[in-house]
Amino acid sequence: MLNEKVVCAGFGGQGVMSMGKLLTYAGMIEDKQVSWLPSYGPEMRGGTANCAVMVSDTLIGSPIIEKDATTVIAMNLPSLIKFEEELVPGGKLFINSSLIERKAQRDDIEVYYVPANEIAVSLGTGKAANMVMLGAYLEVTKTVKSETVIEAFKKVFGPTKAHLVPLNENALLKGAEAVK
Amino acid sequence: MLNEKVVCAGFGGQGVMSMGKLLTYAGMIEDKQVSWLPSYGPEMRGGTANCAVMVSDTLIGSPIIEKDATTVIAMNLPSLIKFEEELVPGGKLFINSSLIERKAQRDDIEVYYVPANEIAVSLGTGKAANMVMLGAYLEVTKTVKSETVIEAFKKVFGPTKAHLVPLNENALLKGAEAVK
Amino acid sequence: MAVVFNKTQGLTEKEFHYCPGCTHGIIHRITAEVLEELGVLGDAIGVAPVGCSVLAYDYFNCDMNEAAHGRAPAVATGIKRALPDKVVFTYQGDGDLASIGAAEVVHAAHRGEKITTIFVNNAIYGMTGGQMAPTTLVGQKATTAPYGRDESLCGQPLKVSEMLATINGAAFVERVAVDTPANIRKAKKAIKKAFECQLEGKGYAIVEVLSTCPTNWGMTPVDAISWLQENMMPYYPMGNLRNPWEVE
Amino acid sequence: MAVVFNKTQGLTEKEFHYCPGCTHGIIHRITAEVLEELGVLGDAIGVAPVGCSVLAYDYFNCDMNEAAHGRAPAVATGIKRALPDKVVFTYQGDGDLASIGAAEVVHAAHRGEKITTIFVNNAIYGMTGGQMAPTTLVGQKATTAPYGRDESLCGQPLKVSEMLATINGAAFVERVAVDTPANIRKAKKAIKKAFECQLEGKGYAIVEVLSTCPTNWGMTPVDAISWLQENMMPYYPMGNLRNPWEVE
Amino acid sequence: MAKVLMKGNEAVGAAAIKAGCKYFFGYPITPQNEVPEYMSKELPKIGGSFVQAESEVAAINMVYGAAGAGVRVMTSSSSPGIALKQEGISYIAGAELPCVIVNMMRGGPGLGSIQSSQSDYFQATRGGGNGDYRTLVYAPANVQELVDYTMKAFDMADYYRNPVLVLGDGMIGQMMEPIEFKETEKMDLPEKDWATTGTKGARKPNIVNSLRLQAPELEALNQKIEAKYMEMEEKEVIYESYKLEDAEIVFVAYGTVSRITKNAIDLLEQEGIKAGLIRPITLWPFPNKAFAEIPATAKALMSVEMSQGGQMIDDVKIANEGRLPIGFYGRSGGMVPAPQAIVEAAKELLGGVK
Amino acid sequence: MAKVLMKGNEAVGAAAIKAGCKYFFGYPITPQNEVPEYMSKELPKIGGSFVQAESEVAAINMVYGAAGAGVRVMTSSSSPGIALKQEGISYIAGAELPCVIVNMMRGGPGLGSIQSSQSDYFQATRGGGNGDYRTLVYAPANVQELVDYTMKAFDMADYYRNPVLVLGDGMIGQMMEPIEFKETEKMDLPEKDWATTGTKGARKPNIVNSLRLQAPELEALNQKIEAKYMEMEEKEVIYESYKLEDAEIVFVAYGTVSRITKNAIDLLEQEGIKAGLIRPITLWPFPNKAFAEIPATAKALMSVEMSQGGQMIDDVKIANEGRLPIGFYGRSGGMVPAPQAIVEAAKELLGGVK
Amino acid sequence: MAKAKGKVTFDEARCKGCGLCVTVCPVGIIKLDTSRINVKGYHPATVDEMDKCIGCANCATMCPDVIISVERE
Amino acid sequence: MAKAKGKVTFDEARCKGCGLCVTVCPVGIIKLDTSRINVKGYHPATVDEMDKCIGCANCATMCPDVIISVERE
Ligand SMILES: Cc1ncc(C[n+]2csc(CCOP(=O)(O)OP(=O)(O)O)c2C)c(N)n1
Ligand SMILES: Cc1ncc(C[n+]2csc(CCOP(=O)(O)OP(=O)(O)O)c2C)c(N)n1
Ligand code: SF4
Ligand code: SF4
Ligand code: SF4
Ligand code: SF4
Ligand code: SF4
Ligand code: SF4
Ligand SMILES: [Mg+2]
Ligand SMILES: [Mg+2]
Repeated sequence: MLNEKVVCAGFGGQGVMSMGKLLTYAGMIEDKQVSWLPSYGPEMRGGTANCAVMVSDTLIGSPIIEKDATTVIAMNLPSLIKFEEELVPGGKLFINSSLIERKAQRDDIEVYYVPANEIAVSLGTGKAANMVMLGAYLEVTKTVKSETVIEAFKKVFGPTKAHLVPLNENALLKGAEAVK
Repeated sequence: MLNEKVVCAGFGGQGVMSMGKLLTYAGMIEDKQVSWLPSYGPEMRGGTANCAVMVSDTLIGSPIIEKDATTVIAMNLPSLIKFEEELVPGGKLFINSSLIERKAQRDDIEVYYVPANEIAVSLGTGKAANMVMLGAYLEVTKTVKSETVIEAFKKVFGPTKAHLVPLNENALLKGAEAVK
Repeated sequence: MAVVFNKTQGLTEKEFHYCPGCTHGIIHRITAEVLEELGVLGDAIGVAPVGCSVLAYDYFNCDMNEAAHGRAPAVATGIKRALPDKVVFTYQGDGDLASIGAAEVVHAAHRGEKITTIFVNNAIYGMTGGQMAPTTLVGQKATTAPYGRDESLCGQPLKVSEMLATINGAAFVERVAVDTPANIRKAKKAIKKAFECQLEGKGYAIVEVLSTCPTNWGMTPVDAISWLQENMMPYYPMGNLRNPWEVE
Repeated sequence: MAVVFNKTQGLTEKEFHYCPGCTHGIIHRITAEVLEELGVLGDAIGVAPVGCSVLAYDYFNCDMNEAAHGRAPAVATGIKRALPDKVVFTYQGDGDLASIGAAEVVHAAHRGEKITTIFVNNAIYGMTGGQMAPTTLVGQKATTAPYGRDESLCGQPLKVSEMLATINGAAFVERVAVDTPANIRKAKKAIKKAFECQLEGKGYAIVEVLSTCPTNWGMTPVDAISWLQENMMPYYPMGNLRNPWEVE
Repeated sequence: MAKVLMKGNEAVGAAAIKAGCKYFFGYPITPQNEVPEYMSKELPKIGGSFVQAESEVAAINMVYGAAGAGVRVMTSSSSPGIALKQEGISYIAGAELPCVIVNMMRGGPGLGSIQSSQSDYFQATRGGGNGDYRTLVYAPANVQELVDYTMKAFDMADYYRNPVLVLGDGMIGQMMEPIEFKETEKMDLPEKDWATTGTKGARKPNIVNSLRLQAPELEALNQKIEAKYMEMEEKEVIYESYKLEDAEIVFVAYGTVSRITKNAIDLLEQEGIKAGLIRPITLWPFPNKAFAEIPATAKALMSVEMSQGGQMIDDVKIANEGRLPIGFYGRSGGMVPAPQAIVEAAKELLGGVK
Repeated sequence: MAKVLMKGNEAVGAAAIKAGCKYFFGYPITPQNEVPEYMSKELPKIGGSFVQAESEVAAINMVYGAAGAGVRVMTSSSSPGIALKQEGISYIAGAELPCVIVNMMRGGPGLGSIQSSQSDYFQATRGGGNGDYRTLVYAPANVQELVDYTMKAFDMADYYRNPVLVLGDGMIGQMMEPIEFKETEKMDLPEKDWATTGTKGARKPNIVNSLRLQAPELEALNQKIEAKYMEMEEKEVIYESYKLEDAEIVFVAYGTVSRITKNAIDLLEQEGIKAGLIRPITLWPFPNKAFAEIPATAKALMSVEMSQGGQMIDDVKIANEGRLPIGFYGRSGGMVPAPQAIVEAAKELLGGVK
Repeated sequence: MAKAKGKVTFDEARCKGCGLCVTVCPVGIIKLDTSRINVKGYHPATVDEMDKCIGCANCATMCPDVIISVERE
Repeated sequence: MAKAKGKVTFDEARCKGCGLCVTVCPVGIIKLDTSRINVKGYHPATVDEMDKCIGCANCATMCPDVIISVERE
């Protein structure tokens, strides 16, 4: 039974919020129970951003992740440091190895190193690193289909961003390949 | 045992508030329990004014008079109409007959008609009508001594009004005579 | 004989509760006459303040709201935004408008809210018993300025019209007085323009009316008028400060 | 080599939390330098607003109070009345001072309260994420003015200094900008005068500082400076509007 | 209608518009800024009006004006901003005007923090304004409920001519969940013939007012509005119970905390401890009657709140009438209770009463 | 000292000055105008400062400033004005500043009336501001107590670094009674080394502040102030009981209404019905422990208030813990309960439970 | 030039005896009647020599209680 | 006229790379060092040709984070 509790975390600007939103949206399209909760920091500028995404077959209780993340996607070092310990034993940790040199500390979890920025740059823009990570995540967990994520992308961003669909499809694919 | 509940009522400007205050102050000087409560009307102008004075040998509960006045001093007609019914059976009603032509309606009370304005004018100023009424009241009820009222007057109004002391003494006296 | 003066339909039959000689009554009348003459009584929605004129809702013969102290311009904004075709006005005292309601009047002007304000400056808090207002003159006694307003502690009186005239959204700003029949007629003209300003959608309009409070000034009504002329009028000069038509 | 520029003792060691290129930092520095240069750091009591500069209490190296949103002038009044010999200042943004706190600043000026205000006008609500301020320019986009500020609905931006300059208790009023080193030096001079005005007991003093918010304007810090010069400075002219010494 | 994924704050705005609200007066404050932002974008499209007021005080008084003019109107804010609206809310209740007020609570007291909290329960249910008035208070636990109760709030406000509060917190305002705008039944609502819309010369002037200079008249007004409150207590109570049958411990929790508490209940179940939940959905009127359903197996109650020391616990005590011991677990200042911590607190309480 | 006859409102001012208060910030509102008027006359004489603020909001924030500067400071108002001060009071509690706030209650809601009322009980005891804070609330029943508790309020405020409320009503503010300024013992109070008085270069800057951007820090602040509230609950409860021994019916009433209730008790006695009174003098902390003194003879409790439907009755219910039936008698909007009416209500209640 | 002829009517019961009308009458014909007290308790304004009235309406313009009507030939 | 000789020092760890100092240096010697990222995550400002510095303190005056010190001969 699906009960994914995913933390997406990184610098502001790395697209972690929209990565989470797309996953949530796709979950909704596939008729799963979903929620998305951003950390809205103190009324201050800068720093890191993260969101907690739930995708589940059953009703979602608390939308908060507290030491019970099934997956953590860490796009930068501070995020890795902060969230590795939030994983349940057996949880999955996706590390953006393009920006994070450190290795995971725990040995009771599954760790995937994805050079997301490098892959994205190879596709033409470093901005797609978040989609690369999402592709890797989906390949491992099968939480939703990657086609559904693309469908969600179209719904969320509309026709003005339609030209980016192929790029994003590619990014999801390459991300998936990176963990195959 | 003394338990006076006095309503002093009249037009604004007739000195009903200070009549009440002097009685209250005198009661205090004579070591009785006292309270003074003004009606503070709605935040509007004009109309009648009244205050409720308690002078008692025992602790005062409610400072409000509600159908249990032992005395009503009515300086004008609206006050008479409004407060006659507040008297307990056997209560005392002092009517300023200079301004009020009507007679008391109840026969279970003691009524005193005092031409206060006329007496005051005869003393030199209509403004002393309130002291005339107070004199009459004290003569009947002996609630406090009239000397104490004069003492209170000196304390409340201070040296700047010292020249008015003889006038007020006279007014109290004439008021007392009017009901002897 | 032809009737040359009769009570306007803009007022109800209720007797004013104001003290003898209080100029609130004059200002009510001329405002009501303007509403009648402009034919907008059926479209008018007034906002009464908290102050001696709190019961204005009983006197104006049109729909009325009673606002919280100082908030009449905000209440009027709510009404006007909901019903942009209606004629919305506030009637406010100097405590209400210049003290607690300073932010609301500044921002109604700032937004260029299409409403009209009749601002009764009697240099005192009438209703609550003569406390100092921002408009109380230096040296003038008040129950909270028992030694007279002290400039070194309380500053000089606030000139509301001059202040609001710096704001572009305040399309019409004029100060008038109701000390003589001639000035009352001028005041009425200003009030009429202030409503026309609204009807033409030009922006916020305010008429400051120098007024008396015989009771709390401790004077007869007649002396109060003289005091107004001798003390208030020199400090608060009459005249138009903003006018949307001149600009065009 | 002689040190010609070093961090002032008027600031603590805490790093500013402001966004890159945010001019709040510049204004903090020059204010702190003035306090140091006047030798009043030990007597100074500052009041921080609610806004991006809410943490100003961590940065100024003197006693500090954090006021409720918009109420800094009232808080400062309380402090100054209790301790008339101290040097009391408020540091406020345009949402804080010109919007919710309009009544408080008008009345601090009206009373001639002997305090000094540093008013940071960045034409936006920085802290809460770029909502419209009373000072937002016509056409400028904000999160609550997604189609750009519409004059017909929101009026023209409020010129706070011009408004306050009509009030006699406002002894010193000047508008400056921090767009260039030269203007920053001028701004510092104005701030110094504003404190001298307090020290000499002349009355209320305020310096309006035209400032940037690169983050919510959606620009680089460098572009934000240009936008300030090209858009804000023409609408908000720099200059002194009141000066207690000229009058003498 | 299809489901859409929406942030709580935006969903509030969308629900209001759906319910016919075309007027919004507000002032920015985290964590509810998306409400005014959404309204500023959407209301112009439908010929409505969004005004960013100069302050919360002005905003609530604009609401008073618009409500008096007979339109559906809303404002929203967060804790300190709602504190500033108290006089205005009291006026709205006194003048018997309908409106909807949203509070996305944050940590207090004072400026506090911007994180989720439930420490405005007293303010919401007792009123921080002056006088004997009440507001109907809905406490949704998810974004769908936020939508549903926001819409319902407009009907209730119009029906009772009374302000209705939607009490959320930063979390529900910020989170996204799928929602559906259900077509609800149209309530039969009285005409607003009391509204000040201009007499058009066709009727006597209407007056919107809370002043009653004569005490007997004010008492009459109070009796009239009390009658409405009694009707609300009778008819408007809403609550949910969860796993109440044979519970040993019964939690009482509302809003987002109730979700966390459900997680805790499930954890307790795994440990073989039977726990249930009473979730008030209307905080006022409080679901006293729900406490009659508590099974004989229950040994204790526990109020779980995002509050230091508890506020709803007062109502729990009143509803409980001395029957069961009452425990409390809470976090404050923006801290959110963890399910496991609730579990521990429950075990400790049960240990104490066993 | 000799007795003097003073109006309640003026006595408050005199007591404050006696207690060392030299700073007052207020705004006119009936029925408490004599407080600011008195202060405007007296404070200049002693080198203090009276400021008529532009509003109640400004007044409470001036109080915040002056309290932060370490001086004894007071403000006073009446119901709607106190509603406007709620945000400020929450800030003062959050920043842990001492001050005294007087509310001479009048009828509500909204503009209401200017006559006596007790319908701000909730506002006073639960706080209409945001967040988990409390204020110590004294409810004097006569002018002497008004004096005594106003003076005590300053000590308590300084001791706990928390706002203290003196809750009167129009009646007590307007009435005159003889009073005495007793020489009270000087309390041992901590130095105000936290005050912002200028560092003089001799210490680190002090900061007066209620913001805690990080939730854990705000929770810590909440825990700290909760500890003070627990200490107050422990140490500061004050109440009076009257003819409680073998009472059949026990009234609960505070402030001026308690006096009227005493009259009613005496009337009942004349009719052979034994009645007693619990009079909370601190409304918060509420004297729960007084209810332990209720004799076994008691058949019912009755809350008597100047409120529509009752507010203190919630605390009576909590204190009662379901033991006795609870009745209510109240008048609202400025109407004052008559002793005889209380007698009738009591007889009816007793009839029902006998 | 023959002066216009006017006539004023007071709603006497509502007069508050403020005297403002008295001060503005150009021909000085309005007095407060100190010999009488109206239902409100005030000495009401009154005109003896109505034929001197020029119907200028100054009195009505000034009356705060709007109790004066004016007619003119 | 020989130009004054100056020297600037950056508290580099606190630099936010805003670039404001870059725009105001009259001799154009300040750059953001895009090859490095400081602990805060920004490209810090830096000067290569310090000998061209005239010690005018424009950069320090403009720096919002008060991280520049200037010396002059
Ligand atoms: C919030 C609030 N504060 C104070 C008051 C008390 N109050 C009633 S009227 C008034 C002042 C009125 O003065 P002004 O606006 O000048 O009107 P005037 O009576 O002089 O016409 C005040 C302070 C109130 N009702 N509500
Ligand atoms: C009573 C209240 N209302 C609203 C807020 C939310 N708030 C915090 S800062 C701010 C605006 C700040 O803008 P500004 O004063 O321009 O300062 P800046 O951030 O631009 O420097 C607002 C509305 C609050 N904290 N308290
Ligand atoms: S108190 Fe003053 S303003 Fe009020 S009605 Fe009387 S005269 Fe007029
Ligand atoms: S949001 Fe704007 S004002 Fe606030 S710190 Fe960032 S740039 Fe400065
Ligand atoms: S109308 Fe003119 S002349 Fe006639 S009474 Fe009135 S003021 Fe006098
Ligand atoms: S002005 Fe009017 S109210 Fe005053 S005395 Fe003349 S008629 Fe009477
Ligand atoms: S001191 Fe002047 S010359 Fe030297 S680096 Fe700074 S701006 Fe350039
Ligand atoms: S101005 Fe200061 S913070 Fe900005 S780049 Fe230059 S040194 Fe760095
Ligand atoms: Mg006035
Ligand atoms: Mg700003």
